[in-house]
Amino acid sequence: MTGTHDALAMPAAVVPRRSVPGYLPLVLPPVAYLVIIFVIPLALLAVLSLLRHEAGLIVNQLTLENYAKLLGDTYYVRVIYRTLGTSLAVAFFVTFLSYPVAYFLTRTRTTWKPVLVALVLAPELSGVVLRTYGWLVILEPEGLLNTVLQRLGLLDAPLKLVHNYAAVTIGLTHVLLTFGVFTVMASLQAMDPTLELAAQNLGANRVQTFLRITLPLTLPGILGSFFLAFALAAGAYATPAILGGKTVEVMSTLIYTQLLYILNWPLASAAAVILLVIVLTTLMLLGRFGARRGAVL
Amino acid sequence: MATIPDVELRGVTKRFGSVEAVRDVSLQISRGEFFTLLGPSGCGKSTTLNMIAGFVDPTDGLVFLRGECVNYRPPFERNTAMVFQNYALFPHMTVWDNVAFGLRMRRVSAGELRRRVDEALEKVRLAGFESRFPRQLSGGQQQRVALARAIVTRPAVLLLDEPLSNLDLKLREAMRLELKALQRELGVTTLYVTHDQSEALVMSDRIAVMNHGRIEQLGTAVDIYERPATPFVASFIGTTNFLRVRAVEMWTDGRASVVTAGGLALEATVGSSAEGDRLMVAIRPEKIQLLSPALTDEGFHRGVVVHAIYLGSMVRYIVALDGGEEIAVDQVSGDNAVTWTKGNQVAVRLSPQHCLLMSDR
Amino acid sequence: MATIPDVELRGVTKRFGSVEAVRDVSLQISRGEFFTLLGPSGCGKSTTLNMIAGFVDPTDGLVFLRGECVNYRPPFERNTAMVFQNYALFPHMTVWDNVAFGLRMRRVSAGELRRRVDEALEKVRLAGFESRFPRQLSGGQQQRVALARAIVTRPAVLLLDEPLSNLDLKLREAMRLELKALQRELGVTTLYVTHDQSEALVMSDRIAVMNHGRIEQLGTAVDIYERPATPFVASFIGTTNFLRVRAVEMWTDGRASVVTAGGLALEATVGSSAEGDRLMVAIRPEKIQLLSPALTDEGFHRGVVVHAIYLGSMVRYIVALDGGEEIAVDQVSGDNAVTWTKGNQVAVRLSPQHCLLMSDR
Amino acid sequence: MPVQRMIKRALPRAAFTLVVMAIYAFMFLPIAVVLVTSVGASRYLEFPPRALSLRWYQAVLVKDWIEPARVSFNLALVSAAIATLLGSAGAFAIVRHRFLGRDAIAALLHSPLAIPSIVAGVAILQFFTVVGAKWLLGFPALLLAHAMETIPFVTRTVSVSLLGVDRTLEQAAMNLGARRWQTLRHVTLPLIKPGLFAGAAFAFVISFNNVNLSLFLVRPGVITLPIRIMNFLEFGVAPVLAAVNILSLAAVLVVVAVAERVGGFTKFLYGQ
Amino acid sequence: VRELVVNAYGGEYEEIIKATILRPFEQTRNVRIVYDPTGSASADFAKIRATRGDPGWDVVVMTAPESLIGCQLALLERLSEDRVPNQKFIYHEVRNGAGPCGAVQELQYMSLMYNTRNVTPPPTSWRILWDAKYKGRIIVPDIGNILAVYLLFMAAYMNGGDQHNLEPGWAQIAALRDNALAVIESSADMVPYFERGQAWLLPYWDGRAHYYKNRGLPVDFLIPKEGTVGLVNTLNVPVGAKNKELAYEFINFWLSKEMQEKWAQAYTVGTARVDTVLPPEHSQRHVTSIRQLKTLKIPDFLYIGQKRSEWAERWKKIMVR
Ligand SMILES: Nc1ncnc2c1ncn2[C@@H]1O[C@H](COP(=O)(O)OP(=O)(O)OP(=O)(O)O)[C@@H](O)[C@H]1O
Ligand SMILES: Nc1ncnc2c1ncn2[C@@H]1O[C@H](COP(=O)(O)OP(=O)(O)OP(=O)(O)O)[C@@H](O)[C@H]1O
Ligand SMILES: [Mg+2]
Ligand SMILES: [Mg+2]
Repeated sequence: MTGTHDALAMPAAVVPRRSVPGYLPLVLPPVAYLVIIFVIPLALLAVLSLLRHEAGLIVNQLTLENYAKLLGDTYYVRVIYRTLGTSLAVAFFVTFLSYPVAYFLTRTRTTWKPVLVALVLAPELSGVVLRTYGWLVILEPEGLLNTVLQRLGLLDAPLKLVHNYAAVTIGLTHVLLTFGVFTVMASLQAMDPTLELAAQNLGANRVQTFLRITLPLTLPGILGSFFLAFALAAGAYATPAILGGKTVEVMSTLIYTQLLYILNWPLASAAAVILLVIVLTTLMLLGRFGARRGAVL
Repeated sequence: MATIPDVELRGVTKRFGSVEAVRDVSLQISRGEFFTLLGPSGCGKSTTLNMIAGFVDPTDGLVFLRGECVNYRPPFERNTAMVFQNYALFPHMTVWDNVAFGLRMRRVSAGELRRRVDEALEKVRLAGFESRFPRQLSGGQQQRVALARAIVTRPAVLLLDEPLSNLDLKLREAMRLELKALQRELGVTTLYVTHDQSEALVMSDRIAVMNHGRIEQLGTAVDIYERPATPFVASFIGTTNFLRVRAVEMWTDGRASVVTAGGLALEATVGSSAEGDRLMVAIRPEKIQLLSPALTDEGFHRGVVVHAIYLGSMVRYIVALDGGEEIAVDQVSGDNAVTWTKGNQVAVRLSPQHCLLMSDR
Repeated sequence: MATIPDVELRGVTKRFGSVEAVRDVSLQISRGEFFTLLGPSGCGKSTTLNMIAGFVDPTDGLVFLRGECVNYRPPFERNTAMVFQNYALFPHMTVWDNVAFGLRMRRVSAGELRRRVDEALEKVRLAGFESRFPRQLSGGQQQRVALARAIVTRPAVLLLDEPLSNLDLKLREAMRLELKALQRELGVTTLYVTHDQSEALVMSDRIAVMNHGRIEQLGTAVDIYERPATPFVASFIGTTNFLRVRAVEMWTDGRASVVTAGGLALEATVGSSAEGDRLMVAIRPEKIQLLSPALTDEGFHRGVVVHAIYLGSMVRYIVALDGGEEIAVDQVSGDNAVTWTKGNQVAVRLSPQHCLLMSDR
Repeated sequence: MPVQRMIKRALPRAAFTLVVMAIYAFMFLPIAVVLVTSVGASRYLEFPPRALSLRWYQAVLVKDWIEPARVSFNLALVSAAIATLLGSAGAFAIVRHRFLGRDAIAALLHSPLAIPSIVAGVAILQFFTVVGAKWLLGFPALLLAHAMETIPFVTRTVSVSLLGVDRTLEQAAMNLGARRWQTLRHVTLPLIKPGLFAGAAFAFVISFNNVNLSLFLVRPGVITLPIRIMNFLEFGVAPVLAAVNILSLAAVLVVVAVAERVGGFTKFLYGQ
Repeated sequence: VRELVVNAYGGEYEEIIKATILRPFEQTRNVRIVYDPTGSASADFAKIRATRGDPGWDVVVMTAPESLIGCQLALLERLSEDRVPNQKFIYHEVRNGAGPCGAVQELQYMSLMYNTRNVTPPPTSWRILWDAKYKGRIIVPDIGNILAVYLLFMAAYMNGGDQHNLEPGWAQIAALRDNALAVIESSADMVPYFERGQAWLLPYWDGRAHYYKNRGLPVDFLIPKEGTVGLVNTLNVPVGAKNKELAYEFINFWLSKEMQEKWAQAYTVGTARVDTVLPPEHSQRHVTSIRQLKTLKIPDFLYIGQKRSEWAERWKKIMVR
């Protein structure tokens, strides 16, 4: 055929080019906003992490000793591990408990649905101090739970459920459920339910259908919920401080104490930088995991 | 007693709110039978399949599989395999994994799994596409994956909802052969929904023609085509000329003498539904002989060609008969693409054997 | 200079990674033309439409609409309307809102909007379904909503990707008439993808037959059907008997004397691609006359019926010729459903005019 | 027999419903405690209370509580709106486009989540001081900071929803003449409503509850409800705070209920 | 009308300070006071630091450690006697402790607060905190709270050390941890454990302890036989304050005899002004006289500021499991 030659011969062929890449108008506003309101302020503070703190004062002398301490001293390394461990546990429990609720809310036809959806907001709306106070009342050695279990003869000695990492995990899981449920719901909503029928038709029972079809297809929601819960748990202060007491230390409580009470700002900002790196690394790993399974995070 | 039917519906009805999708449908399909549901868009074919597969609970009536009532049985306990009208491929799995899914659920050994999946993909001409995802396939390729996914499990009952609608003729023919082979070799009972009538006529042991959720006629391909029970069936399958009847006289040998609204005097065969006072005569275009007027004798009627339509292997002539009625006549295109043209005088022969008298419901 | 074509592709190629979906396609479609893309599953038809609509950017080549190069032009500046192979109905809108969408985008006044939407729904026989959501419709009903949604906008170019695949024959015929009317009344240029060959042959002004992303032949329905350029086209459209050629002698009048592999001596017409040393003769089953052996003269070849297939209005006979070659012959079913049966001696006539000599690419 | 089977099929569903109800119970356990303590009569928190009274609810309905609540509500509303806009734009960019630095931008969009808000609060206050923008303190600064803090939530949830949208629907819309924003408004946005709502709701509650950012950005006279609560906490948890919490919880539930009544809120969000 | 921005106590104390100090000041002068209860002393200091001494207030209440560092960093104005004449009535020991930038408006000490129902007879020694009998009934302040530093001091004193020789004290901390119900940072978070009856013993400020006692909690507080450490609260003027003259006037007003007497009673704390006269039921429980002051150990706040970070790390390594 002569198509290509004609194309060269025809003078009228003005080929429009794509002008601005489509993503620029989308990327610029939030990025500019965050750079101004977040990145620059944080960078100004993070500079302190490179300065020496001596005798209660900041000395104008560049050093990596704050990082060396946080990443070298076994105590601080343990704090980092604890933070990771608790946050991962919370992220897991949040996602695990959110899923049934989200599934139920997506599929139910009950007229109570609006109420049930609204109620999911409740833990988050009930204010951190009072909510945590509520947990103390329930969990402490002479609290509701232990009392009930002991009355029922299920326990001899009270369970230690406060002022440890378990308490922090319970408290954070509770408050972050809201995030889990709505994030998973966003994913479930987008899934075509006939795919579940197709799987059952091919012999998959309910469990198999769930594991092989529903779960992978809602992976973005699961990963989203996991990530939000992880990041929020890693950054939460009040719940670990109150439910954990001060025999529990995680990055956020460390940062808070150093920043406000001990006044060691260099150490606090170094810890903040490390926390940032941890959370963003998690985001990246989850993204990789999702991408390998066809769900871009 | 007769053998137990493989699939049976007894008085099955399905209502969606105020919409009655399926009304009081009863049918029995024997093991290994190739059974086709035919009917206009929205008449309830898919809904019927869905009830057999267990995706939709009947509002009323019973569904039996292999003699057992399966109402409220979950889909995975029914051993049916369905090709969905919209495919319902798993978007997160490759072609290979989609097809392997049913076998994995059946815990088929790895070696056999591989062999059977490869074979199924071969059958639907998709070898080489194993690692693509559904979104990377053309419409017809997706449809073939859906087909492979269903047949690979060798189910007791195959439910096919327009499984070939997006395939070209050649592939469609090849797929039909595969389906027939499956039926023959494994004795799979097949419920087939198609809009391709010639497909239905060629493939089916029996056909149910549905309309507005009801079965209008149930019979073999020849029954349906040659002896349609109602004007709906006659007109829905193939093309049929209807001539309104003005006067009729029935004879005991199953024939009747008829005068049409246009004044044509005909002999006709009395059909099964020839009751009531509004009757008509149905005759298919290809059953009508078209000749030059020179050849006429008393069995012929005269007319004028008003339209000639080229249909590839056929030509359809619209002929205005002397009484004013217009009828369609099909002729093989033969040596010349078109034998007659508009305005030609012709003679038609409406043989009594093909003129079917039925009531105009 | 000729008038500017309404749609033009110049050397358009599309690659998805290593998959070449469309290769160097060039075509010109004039205003008001009904142009059909025909081809096997996966040959690149949908991809071609997508490039014209602007959903997919060509890897190479130029797309013109009304004389203007539209590469990188967004879809909403192209004034095309597409019926998607998978419908792509808006799940959150009712039928009415789906159909009204395009008009709303065009800021059509409320009164006209209502009138035109109602009219479009009427046309696709969906009056009364206005307030349903797509998920509450049958497959065919959904497809008709997609059709209504496209035609209601009266676009300059209509892109139809198997728009009738899930409709029954009667509806399909009705929809075809609507589409033709649209073409006639509004001069809409239509690009049509279908797997229904008779549909393509009846409807199209011109047809492009695609294979593996390339256009194999581009011409009118009669061109394509009666004078296929390649064996692929001949076999893809309709059914064709191919007889391998052992010896050939070409004459200046466009005829050739041929001896087939089975030893048959034939006269044939030399086709446009009769080059190279691997040649064959193509002849369509319905162009072959089948007669009782008593009637033979020298233009006839003898054979035995090995198979008779009932196709509704036709019967296909597979005849084994004396030289051992098997050919298919189609006959109108006529008075008797089947005239010959397996084992019958018959004579066939292969007239030179329908025997097409082409190279076996 | 089908009846038996109906029951058999209903059982797993009932069990599932039970599990869900148990999780709800878990969600409400501590809130129930707060509710009970809020109606205690004594001046300090008692559980269980020895005498009941609604005095703390009366104590809340005064200007000192209502004014901060109003500030918080406005703040949460506007900052959620800003975050929703910016966060969604970001989500569209990272889900719909492939470009150099996309991963870095995705990380940036999520990073406010990764910093304890006390650090962000101090950092922003310091930044405003350095660049001489201290006049922003009070509502404007709170707004800017809260929106920053909540962008990641919107980005995350909108991404999740967006991943589930069939792109041919958008193509269909554009093909029918819808320009990009029309496609967005009429097709994409309705389809991602669950994600948008989730993100906006998160942004709202995060802002509404925020203490540690606000602590550094409030101005005397313009304080938020959580700051007012925090100030109260200087001398322990008073029962009036329980009443404050129960009332703000109730207020949001009432808003949702009204939206449900008037606009069919859940149906609007989650379809049938 | 002149305006003065004052940052001080929140919650129920907002009313007390308004009635006792602010309104009288406003009424006697043509002044409007903008009151900001936001933030604890530590948060206030962080704000001053982040804004380079211009947090938007003219006067702010903090404790001596913050006042000292603020002074070192030149974030706070010096409050000499010519700026605040009433400074000369403040005990010198106390003024020295608070440094040149803080005007001491009240004097507190770490008392031992106990549950009167469960701890009988009343405790006499700090050692009760290590007593196995009360295992799981003790609240220990965390190192972020200066109470923890004081407790460490007391542990050192009781075991032969002092402020600058804390090793004997450090040796006791692990045992303290094992006896504790909880280790809490914020003073406000400690009391709920008393309210719920979970905790019975707590080292706590006398002012706050008295407040809860008055609120009806079954608690009382005392100074054990080993004595205790005093806390100095200060009024400060950030360098960036807009109305410094008025701020000095206000501070001077607060340090006046009349106001000091009123304030000490209203807030149930002691005073560092030499010439105040208070009713005996008040003066018995709070530090109001030179005699009482002498029994208090006034800490070297400068030294605390220098060592706090190091101590915190050591403390944490013991406390955190
Ligand atoms: N995203 C993709 N990635 C890889 N290959 C693709 C992709 N989309 C289409 N293809 C391939 O391109 C070829 C042409 O696809 P196209 O959809 O145009 O076919 P088609 O002619 O419309 O077929 P059908 O009749 O089956 O719908 C097919 O082989 C298909 O597998
Ligand atoms: N969920 C639903 N709600 C309301 N009506 C429905 C629903 N599903 C199907 N219908 C209606 O029930 C009737 C039968 O639908 P069904 O899908 O069985 O038709 P079909 O015979 O498969 O048609 P097609 O050939 O077009 O696919 C249709 O009129 C359809 O509109
Ligand atoms: Mg259907
Ligand atoms: Mg296609």
